[in-house]
Amino acid sequence: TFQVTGQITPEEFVQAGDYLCHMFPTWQWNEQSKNVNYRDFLPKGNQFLVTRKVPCGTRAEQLVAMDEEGTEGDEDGWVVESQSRPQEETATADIDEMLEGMDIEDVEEDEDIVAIAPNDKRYYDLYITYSTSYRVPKMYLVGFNGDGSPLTPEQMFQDISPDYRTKTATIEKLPFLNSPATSVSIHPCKHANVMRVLMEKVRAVKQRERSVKRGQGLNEDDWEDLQEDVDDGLRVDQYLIVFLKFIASVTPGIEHDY
Amino acid sequence: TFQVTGQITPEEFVQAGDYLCHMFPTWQWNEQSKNVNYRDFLPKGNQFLVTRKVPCGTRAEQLVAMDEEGTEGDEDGWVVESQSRPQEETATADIDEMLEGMDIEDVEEDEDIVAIAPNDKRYYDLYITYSTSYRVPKMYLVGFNGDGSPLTPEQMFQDISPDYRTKTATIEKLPFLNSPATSVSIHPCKHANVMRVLMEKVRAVKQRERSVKRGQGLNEDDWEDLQEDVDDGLRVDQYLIVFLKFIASVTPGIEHDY
Amino acid sequence: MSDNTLKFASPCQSFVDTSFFQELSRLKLDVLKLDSERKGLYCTLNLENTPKGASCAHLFLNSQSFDESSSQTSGSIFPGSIYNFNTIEQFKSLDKTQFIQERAQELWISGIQNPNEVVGFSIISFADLKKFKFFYWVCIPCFQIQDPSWKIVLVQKGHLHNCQEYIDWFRDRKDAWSFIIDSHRNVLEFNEKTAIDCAVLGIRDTSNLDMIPSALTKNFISLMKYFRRSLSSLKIYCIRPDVECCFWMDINLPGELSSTDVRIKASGWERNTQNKLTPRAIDLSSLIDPMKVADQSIDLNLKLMKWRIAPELNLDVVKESKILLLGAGTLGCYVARSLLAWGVRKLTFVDNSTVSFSNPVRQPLFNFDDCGQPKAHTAALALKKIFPLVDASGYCLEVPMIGHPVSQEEKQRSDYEQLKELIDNHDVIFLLMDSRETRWLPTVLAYAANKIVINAALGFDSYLVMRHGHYTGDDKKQRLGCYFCQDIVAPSDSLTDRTLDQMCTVTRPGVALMAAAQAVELLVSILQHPQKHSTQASDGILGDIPHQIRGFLSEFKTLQLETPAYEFCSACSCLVIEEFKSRGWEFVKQALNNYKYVEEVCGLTNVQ
Amino acid sequence: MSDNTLKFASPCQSFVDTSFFQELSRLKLDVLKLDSERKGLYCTLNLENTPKGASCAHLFLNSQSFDESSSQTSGSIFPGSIYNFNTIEQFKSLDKTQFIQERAQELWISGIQNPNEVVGFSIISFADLKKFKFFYWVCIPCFQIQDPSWKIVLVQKGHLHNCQEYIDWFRDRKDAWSFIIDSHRNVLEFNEKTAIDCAVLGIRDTSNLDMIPSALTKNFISLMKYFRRSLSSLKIYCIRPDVECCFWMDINLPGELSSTDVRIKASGWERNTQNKLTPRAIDLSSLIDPMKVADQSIDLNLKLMKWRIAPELNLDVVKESKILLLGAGTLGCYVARSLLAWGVRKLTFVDNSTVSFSNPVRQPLFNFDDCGQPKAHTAALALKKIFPLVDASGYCLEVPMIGHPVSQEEKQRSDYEQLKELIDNHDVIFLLMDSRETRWLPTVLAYAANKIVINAALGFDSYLVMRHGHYTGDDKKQRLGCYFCQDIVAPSDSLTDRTLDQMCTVTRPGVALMAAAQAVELLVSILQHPQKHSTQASDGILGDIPHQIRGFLSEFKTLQLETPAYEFCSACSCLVIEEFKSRGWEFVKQALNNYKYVEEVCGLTNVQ
Ligand SMILES: [Zn+2]
Ligand SMILES: [Zn+2]
Repeated sequence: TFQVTGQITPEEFVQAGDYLCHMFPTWQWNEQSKNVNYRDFLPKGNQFLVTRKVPCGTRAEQLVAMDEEGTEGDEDGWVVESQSRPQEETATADIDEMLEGMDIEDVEEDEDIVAIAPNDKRYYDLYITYSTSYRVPKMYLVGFNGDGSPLTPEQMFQDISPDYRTKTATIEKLPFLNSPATSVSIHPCKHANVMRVLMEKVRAVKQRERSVKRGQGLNEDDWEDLQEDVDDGLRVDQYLIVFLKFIASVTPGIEHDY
Repeated sequence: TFQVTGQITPEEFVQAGDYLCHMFPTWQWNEQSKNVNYRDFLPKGNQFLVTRKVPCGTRAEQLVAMDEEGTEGDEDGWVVESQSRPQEETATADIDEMLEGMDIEDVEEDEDIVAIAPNDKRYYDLYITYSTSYRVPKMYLVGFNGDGSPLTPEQMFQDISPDYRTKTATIEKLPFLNSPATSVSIHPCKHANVMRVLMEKVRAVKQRERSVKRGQGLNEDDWEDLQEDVDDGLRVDQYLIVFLKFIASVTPGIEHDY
Repeated sequence: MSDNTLKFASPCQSFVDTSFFQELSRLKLDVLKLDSERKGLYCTLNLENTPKGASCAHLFLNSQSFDESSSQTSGSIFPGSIYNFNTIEQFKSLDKTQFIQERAQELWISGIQNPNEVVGFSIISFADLKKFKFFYWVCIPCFQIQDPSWKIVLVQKGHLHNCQEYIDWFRDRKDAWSFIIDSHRNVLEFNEKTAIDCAVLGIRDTSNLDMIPSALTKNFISLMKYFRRSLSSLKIYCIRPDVECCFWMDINLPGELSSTDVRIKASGWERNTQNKLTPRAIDLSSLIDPMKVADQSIDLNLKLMKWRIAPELNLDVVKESKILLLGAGTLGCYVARSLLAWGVRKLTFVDNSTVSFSNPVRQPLFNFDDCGQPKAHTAALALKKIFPLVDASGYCLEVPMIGHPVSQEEKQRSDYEQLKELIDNHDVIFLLMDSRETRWLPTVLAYAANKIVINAALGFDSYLVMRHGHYTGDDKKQRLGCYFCQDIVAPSDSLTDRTLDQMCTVTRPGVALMAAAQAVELLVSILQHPQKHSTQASDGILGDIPHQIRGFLSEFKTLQLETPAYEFCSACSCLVIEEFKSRGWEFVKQALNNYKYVEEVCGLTNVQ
Repeated sequence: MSDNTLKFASPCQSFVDTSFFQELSRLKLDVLKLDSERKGLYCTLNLENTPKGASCAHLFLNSQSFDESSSQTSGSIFPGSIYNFNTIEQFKSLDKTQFIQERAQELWISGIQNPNEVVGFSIISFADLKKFKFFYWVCIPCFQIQDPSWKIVLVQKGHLHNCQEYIDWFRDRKDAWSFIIDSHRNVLEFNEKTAIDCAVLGIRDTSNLDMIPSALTKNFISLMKYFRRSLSSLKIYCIRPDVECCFWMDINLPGELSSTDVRIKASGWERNTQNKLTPRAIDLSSLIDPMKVADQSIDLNLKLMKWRIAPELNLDVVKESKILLLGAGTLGCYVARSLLAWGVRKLTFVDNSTVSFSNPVRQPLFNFDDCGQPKAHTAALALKKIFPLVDASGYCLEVPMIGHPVSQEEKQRSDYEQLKELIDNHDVIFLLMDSRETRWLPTVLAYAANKIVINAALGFDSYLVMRHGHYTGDDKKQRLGCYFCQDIVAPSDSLTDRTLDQMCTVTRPGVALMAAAQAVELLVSILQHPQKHSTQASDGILGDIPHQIRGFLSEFKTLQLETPAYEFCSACSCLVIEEFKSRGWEFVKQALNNYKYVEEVCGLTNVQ
């Protein structure tokens, strides 16, 4: 019934997770260690999915600013809030002051090291776990600066598209790890709805493709197409792929691996 | 306006207190000491009235039981609750046990001391202070056994007439002393009403007396009677005398000194 | 006076107020600890205040008696000591006769230096600080020299006239207990020197019995005899505050003291009202245990309602109800507080979540420091902090949800069994969870056990409060409906658009207070009715007893609704309850796995 | 390869998550305290997980890095140390060049014993625990023997084929960083002995740049040269997890080491994204300060309302309101809690009583242990325990009452002046006292200052919640009434039969929650309106904005009422307000002494 409700069971979550790891090997299931807070309804090796240090080159505002010229509001009918420019982080001024004079001038010993082009990329560890309350996947993001230091929530929020930022992005500690790294999570209360809408779109697109293909005559994909007809467009193990498409719209700057 | 409202001002309280001490010298104003919690709106020597170790020979239940045969409910229309006999204080059984064998047999050295007839009298220290919330006097009782040890609240409640006991008797620490002796207080929320009713009765009685006297011809009280006519029956300094009549009905066993 | 042996009155009676014991407790705890050495007491005897009927002066002991600096403006100084023992055994085994003998000897020694110091009192005590029980005994040593050849013989006595001078003399000297009138009629302080030329020995008399002196008189006569060993007769003035009561005595003191060996015999332990020599014991727990005082204050506060406004109100039925709260969130916290205010003593929370950072500002049993703690347990602790006598507990358990398949049967079955046991052991069940499907199983369990159920649910600016009907076993009989009676599907999916905002607990903060208050008041109204929740009546002694209350904050409006039970209801129909009763966990398990199963059992499938 | 000097890649990049700093804070606080000695870190480098675009392996540092026993199932062991300094000055003044030299020398010494231990990292740090600011810098010492005659010269390099054997060899040995292939093609662990017969030196390569080895390679080459001082050429295999990326190098190592004096030159401080050698500094207050997390969670919770249901809701106007609560009893406590839930940050209580034993069960900001404490102050403290960032305070002052004569002018005047100042300094005044005459003066003061006033009063099972109208200065203009507008006498005696029960606070517990909730929701509705309390409108974005709400718990019913201002009102008529404005305390004093005076001022005397 996941296509009707937009929800999945824990078993379906595991199934979809396996498929995700198979298709995109940067995604992996958790390692089993004493640092994991195991939840009983999921196998120990399938507590959460993780992909590490996904680069994020551009802030969401910039992307949205560009987008907005073309579009008005997004497909779900949520109005994009007018977004003030993020304030310059004056709070770090005193830190900079304290660090003053601590640079080491370039040293001879370093000269045989290959220099990397300066950049302001960020990196995100992404986690997907299962929300029992909403029966949907839930996404957590842990961000790092290019130099490896953790991002502050304000900084992470810059990478969430503005219409989600004030609405469903929450700061919380990763609940499935004992060592409490702080993350930004996407509150899953809307996921089921969104997933339902997205899955219907995918189905529509596929059907259109199929009918186009049919018009062109049979080809090697036919058997799969027939199968998909039976499933009414989407298999449950593809659920997370669609989910990540949704997340990609929430975090437009993060260079998801597909 | 005290006859209309049943309430008095702090100044009137002092006036009535002076009159009470004058008429019944067992009543005294407080001594000034560092143990008094002074309230600013009363003179330091007129914070509260006190009379000590007023005997109380009979428990209220016994008196009420006798009364009830004659009357039904009291004049204010409050129904007298059916009162179960107070439970024997089984809680003291273990105390008695611990004390067992500690009596000293009568000793020769004591034989020249005059023996006092055994009795089960109790003693009450009575305090009257002024309630700003209700603008009436408020009564506190601190009880002692015949042997000088303090009474428990249950014991003190035995000396409050049953219809007040569950309704307006409260255990509280004497608020006007720094050393917090525990007392039973009579909650003053009904006082103004009761005082109004009582004062009207007094007036009615006096008027009847007066008219009887008038019928009998003039006598030496005439001038005072005339004066009372002007005051419509009662002077404010007599307020506390009437108040104590009211209290006497609340604590029927206490042998008030008038 | 047929008998020429002189009789005496007890020198004074002690009255000890609660503040004395409280101060003793405090000292024992904070200062003395295991020190059972004597501790000074600073008292005065105010003879002028002796009540008319009393036989002797009253010695008041209160918290100030411990304070050397407390200035007593009136009365004569009467010093004392307290010996507070560490165990009741020490208190019991103390040789009381030897003890008073020792105290008397001490007074004797100091009296020889200064006769005003020949009087005083001692208290022995044991304080049971846990139970607020106190054992004590006061003694005022009265003594005379023990000498075989010596005794006091009364010659004659009579009222004293023109004695205001002596009354004034004592009034001006708080520390004086005696004087000498010498042969020149001078009034002098009594001491070894002035004793030499003594016409009269004046004594401050604490007795209130007519013409009977206080036994302390013996202390002074003994001193006089000691100072003047060969003195054989003595005139004594007994001075009391009232001129009318002063009197004089002539006594003979035959015999001469053997110069070296002066021994004292003493009496003075206080007698009880039956004239027995026995210690006092009192239980002050209800007077100075703040918990008991709180208990009584709260009771009183509630009883004021019966005073005039609602005399028929039965407070005990409320106080004695055992109440189970399913959900310790915003509603659970406010409901618990309102129940506490109504005097409820037994409260149990069930919740499986922990306190999050956004909870404390909305959920009035949690503080910032509780974040991360399990809610049920923390809420119970909070109630105890409010009122320590409440019997509150918390269970961290997940209420099994219909339509949420069983993934770990062992755990879910044990959750189910604990929930069933909790419902069986309580009288009233409040359903205060935040999803529809969580309410189904407790509804069924409570119907099967025929418990009172109050259900409350919140919207953004609206709320529903209702009582469930009772179980008759016969769907044809008229009875009130339950939360599910209006639905033609069994509860299962609570995440459609309509309830999404509830799930996020997006509500105006006031809604929870409104719903909680009315849920509790509805319960109290039901409890007042003799038939409790099986009543169909819509009013009782407190007013209406509605079936459902729907409130709309946007219009500041409430509506009363009544809906009868639906014979195919997925939660309260006989078919469901009986199926549960006969199959227990197996039935529940099937329902959790597939809500359609319940629709079949109750017959909804045919109706749909 | 035009240039024959060999280039290297940085050996790895560190990523430090918040849990690392939290654990460091905890250790510093609980364990290390002032100890700035080195502390071991237990890390692995998981080369298989290196992201495609990365130039080198990633070193993850988190709270587990401090735990020797934490089993990392994959990756090769890469040990480290942290030097946490006590002051920022120590951190700054440390000679960084000397520091890495020393670390390199240590690795060199241990590497001679076991070449696998020639690699490792160090962190220097300073933790500002108050401000949650952290300064740190990671170094991974990469070095070679400093000898004037010696250098490394690249001869050639190329892709390595058939190298799965070596990849597997490393995968099976978490602690191995190098191997030797001897002349018989055996793969052996690298050490001083195996170095003698060395055809190839294999190295676990942490670089991810094509054909460029990690700078750690130098550490192993240096060891080899040390073991074999006359070695002049060497074949090296750089082994990475991906077969495609492994490669070989032939290098020359001209020169012979002078036997005695081996010195090391080292580099390895991490560069920032601008390639500068500089420490990292981060402010984690918003990530790991629980207060800030709470702050944000609460904000989020409120903002959810704007998400769909009430997008026009202005939360800031609520949050920024400065609110004065007159009365910290049952109503005051519940109102304060509801305001907190709405995000209000500035709350001030005024009350002159103390917490009594019966209060905590009804007044939700007090616990049993607070009994005897002043209410206003205690309530403010309780709010801070709920949410430490709230700006709550309490004033113990008595609101002067009309008709209660001035007995001590100095005190009452100062109470009046403080009250006036408080009203002037707040935006909203809640009147939550328990008597009628206490409400008069604040009503007048608030009108004079044109503040928003919300008034709530309780009966046994009924309540009144209302907002006062605004002040126009012209009684002819239509405006809403105040609490006193319906009376034709000035407030004075509140102890008639009708209100006696209120005085004893004999109310059904639910009444206070109902009134408090609606009082707060009414305020929020008013605040949403652009004209605030001067609006005559009866609805806004949240629904109705009634003037008065009267609730009756006996019927579970609420009524909305609207009454216009009364031109002779004893509290809000222009005559009264203007008289107060011009005469201040003198006017107030006369009113306190005699309420009839106010009746004359406002003209009621003529109407009566
Ligand atoms: Zn039903
Ligand atoms: Zn008005």
